Amino acid sequence: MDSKQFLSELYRQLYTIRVFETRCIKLYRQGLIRGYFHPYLGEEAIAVGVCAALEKRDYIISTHRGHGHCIAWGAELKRMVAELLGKETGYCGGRGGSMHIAQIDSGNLGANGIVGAGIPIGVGAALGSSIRGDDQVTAVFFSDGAANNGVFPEAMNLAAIWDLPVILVLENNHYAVTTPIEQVCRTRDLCERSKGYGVESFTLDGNDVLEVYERTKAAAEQCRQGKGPVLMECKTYRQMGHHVNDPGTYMPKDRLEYYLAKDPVKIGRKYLAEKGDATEEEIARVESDVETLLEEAVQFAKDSNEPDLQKFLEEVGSCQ
Amino acid sequence: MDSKQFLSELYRQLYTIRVFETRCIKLYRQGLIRGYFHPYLGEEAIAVGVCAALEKRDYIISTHRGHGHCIAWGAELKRMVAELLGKETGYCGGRGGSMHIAQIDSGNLGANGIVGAGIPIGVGAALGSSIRGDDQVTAVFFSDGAANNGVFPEAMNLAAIWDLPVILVLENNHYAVTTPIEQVCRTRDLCERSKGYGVESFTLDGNDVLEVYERTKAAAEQCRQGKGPVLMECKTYRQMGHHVNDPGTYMPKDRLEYYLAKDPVKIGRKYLAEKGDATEEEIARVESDVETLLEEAVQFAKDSNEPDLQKFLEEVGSCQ
Amino acid sequence: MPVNDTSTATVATNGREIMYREALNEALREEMSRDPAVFCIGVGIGDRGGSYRVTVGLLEQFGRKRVIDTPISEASFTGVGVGAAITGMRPVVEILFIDFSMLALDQIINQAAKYRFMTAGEGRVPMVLRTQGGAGGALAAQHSQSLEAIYYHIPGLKVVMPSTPYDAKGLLKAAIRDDGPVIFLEHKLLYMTKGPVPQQEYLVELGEAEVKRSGNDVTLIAWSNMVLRSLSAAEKLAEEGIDVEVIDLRTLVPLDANTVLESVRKTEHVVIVQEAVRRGGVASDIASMIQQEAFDYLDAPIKICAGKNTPIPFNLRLEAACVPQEQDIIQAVKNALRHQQRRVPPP
Amino acid sequence: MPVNDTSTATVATNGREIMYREALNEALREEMSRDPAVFCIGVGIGDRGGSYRVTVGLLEQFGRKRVIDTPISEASFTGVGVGAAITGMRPVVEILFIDFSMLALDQIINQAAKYRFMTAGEGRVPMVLRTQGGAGGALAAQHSQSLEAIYYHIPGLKVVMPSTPYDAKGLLKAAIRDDGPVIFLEHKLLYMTKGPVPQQEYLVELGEAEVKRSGNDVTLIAWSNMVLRSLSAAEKLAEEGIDVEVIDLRTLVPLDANTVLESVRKTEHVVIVQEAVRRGGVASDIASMIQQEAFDYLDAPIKICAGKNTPIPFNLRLEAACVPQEQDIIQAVKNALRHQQRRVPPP
Ligand SMILES: Cc1ncc(C[n+]2csc(CCOP(=O)(O)OP(=O)(O)O)c2C)c(N)n1
Ligand SMILES: Cc1ncc(C[n+]2csc(CCOP(=O)(O)OP(=O)(O)O)c2C)c(N)n1
Ligand SMILES: [Mg+2]
Ligand SMILES: [Mg+2]
Repeated sequence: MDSKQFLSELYRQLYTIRVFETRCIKLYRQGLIRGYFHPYLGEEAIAVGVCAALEKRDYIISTHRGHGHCIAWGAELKRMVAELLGKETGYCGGRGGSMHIAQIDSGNLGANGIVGAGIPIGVGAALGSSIRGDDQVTAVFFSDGAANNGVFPEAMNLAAIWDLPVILVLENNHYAVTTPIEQVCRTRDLCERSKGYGVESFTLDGNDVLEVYERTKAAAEQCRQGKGPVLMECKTYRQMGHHVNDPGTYMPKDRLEYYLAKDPVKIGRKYLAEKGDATEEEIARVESDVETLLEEAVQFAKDSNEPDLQKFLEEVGSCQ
Repeated sequence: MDSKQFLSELYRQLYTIRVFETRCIKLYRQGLIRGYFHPYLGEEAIAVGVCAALEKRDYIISTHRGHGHCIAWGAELKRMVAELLGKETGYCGGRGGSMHIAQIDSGNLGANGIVGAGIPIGVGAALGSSIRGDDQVTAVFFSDGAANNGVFPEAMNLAAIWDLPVILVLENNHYAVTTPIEQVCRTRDLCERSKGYGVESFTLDGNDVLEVYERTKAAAEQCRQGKGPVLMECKTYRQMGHHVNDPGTYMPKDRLEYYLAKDPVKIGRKYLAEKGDATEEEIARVESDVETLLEEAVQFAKDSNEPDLQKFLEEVGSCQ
Repeated sequence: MPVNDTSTATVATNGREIMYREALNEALREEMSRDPAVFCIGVGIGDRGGSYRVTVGLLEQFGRKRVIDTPISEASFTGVGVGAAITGMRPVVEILFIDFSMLALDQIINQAAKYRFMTAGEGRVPMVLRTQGGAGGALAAQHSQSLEAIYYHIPGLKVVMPSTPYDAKGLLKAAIRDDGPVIFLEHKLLYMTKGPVPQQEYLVELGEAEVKRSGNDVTLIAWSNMVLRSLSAAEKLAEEGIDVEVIDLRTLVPLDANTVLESVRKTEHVVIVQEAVRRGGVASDIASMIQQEAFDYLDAPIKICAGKNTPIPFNLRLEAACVPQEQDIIQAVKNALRHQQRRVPPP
Repeated sequence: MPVNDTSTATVATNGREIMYREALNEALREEMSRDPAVFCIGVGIGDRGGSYRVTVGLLEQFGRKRVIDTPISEASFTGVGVGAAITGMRPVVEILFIDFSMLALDQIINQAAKYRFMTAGEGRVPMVLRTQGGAGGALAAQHSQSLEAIYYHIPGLKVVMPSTPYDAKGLLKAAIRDDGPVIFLEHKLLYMTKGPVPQQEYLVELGEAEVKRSGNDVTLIAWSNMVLRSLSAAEKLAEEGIDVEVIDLRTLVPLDANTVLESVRKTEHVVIVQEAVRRGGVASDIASMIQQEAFDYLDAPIKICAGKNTPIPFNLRLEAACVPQEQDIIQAVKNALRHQQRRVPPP
């Protein structure tokens, strides 16, 4: 893949997540999406950079803030929107919703409503690969809040002692809901927590898609060499509150503006223009293609049927 | 307390635990003690050193290998033996047994059958002190295996962010049942796990009662100054298998001999003789006093009644 | 001296109506003011005032020492509650969703529930674990469970599930004063419901059910949000001439078997309504108790109207189909009464 | 082709008797040999061969990749099992004591049990969680619990509790082949019990109860260790002229309601024996099901003979008093029959 095409692809992904979230937030406000919706706005470069550095045969496991991971991993927008709308055509037939989207056949093992719970599950996927002797890597996404669930160190240790091919992608967006990371952690960098387990770790700029990509590439290489897990702490920031309905007033303005200036989508656009030598027109075409696709997806989802109640009740009735 | 008296007291404790465990193992083999019995032989200096450095108002919390902690904290031998024999006069009226001995009124919050579970409970005791503004320290005993239960890092973090007066006493005896620590941990020292939480930690010779005492004194001082928790990794070794019935054949002979040569009771005796200027006769008196007390305790326990079945059933019946 | 009574009627409310969540907030404020040993701990309870705004304003009033925001470490901060309780405090631990309490069950089941017993009564764990369950609002499988049966089965735990603001306040105050441990289960759909709550202090004792509607034809037993649905079903049934007695258990442990049995002996027909799935639920246990204690009074099998045997789906229509609705309750009552007719010989 | 049958009689055993733990060991060996996706993981299962020696020799035969000793990290290694299962493996996770499984319930209840449902059937968790419960040998409150009711209540989990070496082997093999997740509950007092187990391969299907003794006077329902005690109680009762039918449920989920109801319709009297505490136990649920489905056949209340409502004490005499003993079962059967006599008009 030549650099321009590659950068264009990265940008397409970044832009897709951005407009997907923005559009779906609208659908939420219109009452078409219900339940929980945790936007990934501002963190796009992590999902895109990580997924671009992995192979099709690899696994990812996601979180409650998971739309970006799904899209970067190649999910179809129409089945994504349909799931958020609770439709039969969604990835989980309307059973899962935003917090449980999965695309198992592709290796996306799914989002999770329990903060931190995906970490051991991801390590388990890697254990399976290791037992089978398959050359697969598992990337586990989680954020700073999840790093306080005991399963993070526990599962990291398991990956370490068994030299499992796991990339622990800590998306440090500095908040767990309204709780700032400084309030629940004495150290500056969460990645220091890996040292006591003999696991390599580092921080990186989570808003820079190329940095994320490069570091993931290297980490995946190490994993495939059988050297065990790597913890990457990607520093980032949410561009809005925790949840669609959270105005995020507790986020200091200057911090927010600092990160807005480092907007991952803008950075990706700049890379495409500067490193990829793409013209404004070419970039605009990428963007309009994405927008078209998304509108089709929204239409598809709106037109889709609700899950069939009778069929559902039969399924349930036949279960013990 | 002058040095001789102090060293004599330390030795008395060390020797008490030694003969208590030895004698009770005999009772176990005679079928008088049932259930689980995890001897503390070889680790006596930790309990004795830690407890000697604390104040009466402080708290300790113990483990499944907890007889030594109780004794060093001042438990009455007769109520200890009685509990192991399941008698009405035991500390828990025969309800608890070896794994659940507690002496709450004295500040010993009890042993625990769930490896690691005492750690957050101990942190909670310290939180209570902190809320009340009481000048108390809580010492939490646990071993290397417990350090792999996620509540260890979780609870250590809570103690850290709230600056709680907790001394985490990691009795690294290098085994969890038959699992050698190297098999479940990539690093040499478990105390490194505290670094990622901004918690001070160090290793020390867990067989040297004075070293344990001095380091605990300093740690307690820091705690009382409001600087938060300290993790002390006390290197030690079991002098026999995990459990009374475990021959411990998997323990490499040279390692075992190395530690037998560093026997904590012998070291304590040497301190008393050399630093305390005690004569062989004086030491022998300490020993024979302990032995007498223990025999009385055993007799007391044997003579004690079984818990009253009728009374028990009434208690149970009246509970919802 | 607080009035120690169990029925809404006794304490004059002077028309004051407040929300369930406000009633809980008042209970916490009053108990924290009364007793310096009481403190609150949980995720997002301080600065944020709680996801459902139950703890709003407590931080301002009582400060960070007694209103403690925690990291996402459910197992450990529950254990911290246990340790604080053992040593003389009265913690009110909040776990955001009952689903997340699965992370803390070692501390609840193996530690808190057994401590007093294992120490032959020497130890006490006067802790309240507040959490919240039930389906509603498309929160899907991991945020909608009704898991009271787990706690109900464990000796040493008390389990409280209030349905009204009045009971919520009085029971939470009583729970905080109890020797504990008490599992205090709220329902996400109840927080915004309103009801009369007196200005004057009062307690509702643990272990006392309340007949929320009296009737002669059938005994309907419910708790938490199902009480509201049962009461409105009862009104509909009244229009059809079926006179339903609705018992709100309020406390599942200790269970007020007397109130239940007295009613059953009167009506001879029983429906138990439970949001949780039927298999292994609390309703089954109550049914088994009734058939044992009042076998000769029963004119028909005890009918259980319960949640469907499935995790809760995201889609709202499917979600609604998984939990007893008013119509399901009405149908269950009619079914319970129908059996009798089959046994009566035709004229 | 393994014989797919459910009764000991069908497969010739040629007099071979082995222990329950040996039967489990054979099941693991056979399934691991048959399918490279099967692997075992847990604390002390490899080098040590398991606390109860169920996994002895597996490490030698299958190597460290498939017989994995873990640190004391129950929540995570259970989660690791879930992840491996989702991605095509068939893990057999061992948790030493069911008491410790309280540490792993998020992974079991919120993850494993719901994954298939949440993904609309796309995902599968073919995992077996083996663990062990029950009182015996003065192991006290945190190593003696009977907690099957917790798993029984959760949609998405299957629950198996074999009582004989034959069933243990056949059911474990079936559980490993099942789409799962399956909670496989052994009993510490059963490991050393012996029974006939054929050399030839066989499976025992999940969801089929077995009448272990047929009789006409009363249906006695039990599982796990209580089956053995019930059978010996039945022999004693036979001497007094009371003919007891003993049903071993073997699998609690799916529950074989047909076998139970058929027997109940015949005997019209039911005793359910359960080691767990009564409140909220599985027995209550079965009782509630029977009274619903066979109300008109019952001549007396269903009698539940269950563990006392308390954590298990250390002292052996107290321990024994907390769990149904043969004598308690005999008494329960007599009580169940006595009620009838009260209703029969005197001659
Ligand atoms: C175990 C658990 N505790 C609490 C919650 C409620 N909750 C949902 S999201 C969230 C914050 C998570 O923070 P973080 O892990 O940093 O992820 P982020 O939202 O920043 O992506 C919390 C507390 C939960 N879902 N699971
Ligand atoms: C959560 C839990 N898992 C497993 C066990 C079984 N078990 C009892 S003691 C023990 C070893 C504990 O090792 P360590 O913490 O190092 O303590 P030590 O025995 O060395 O004092 C194990 C695995 C348990 N009691 N609790
Ligand atoms: Mg975050
Ligand atoms: Mg150890």
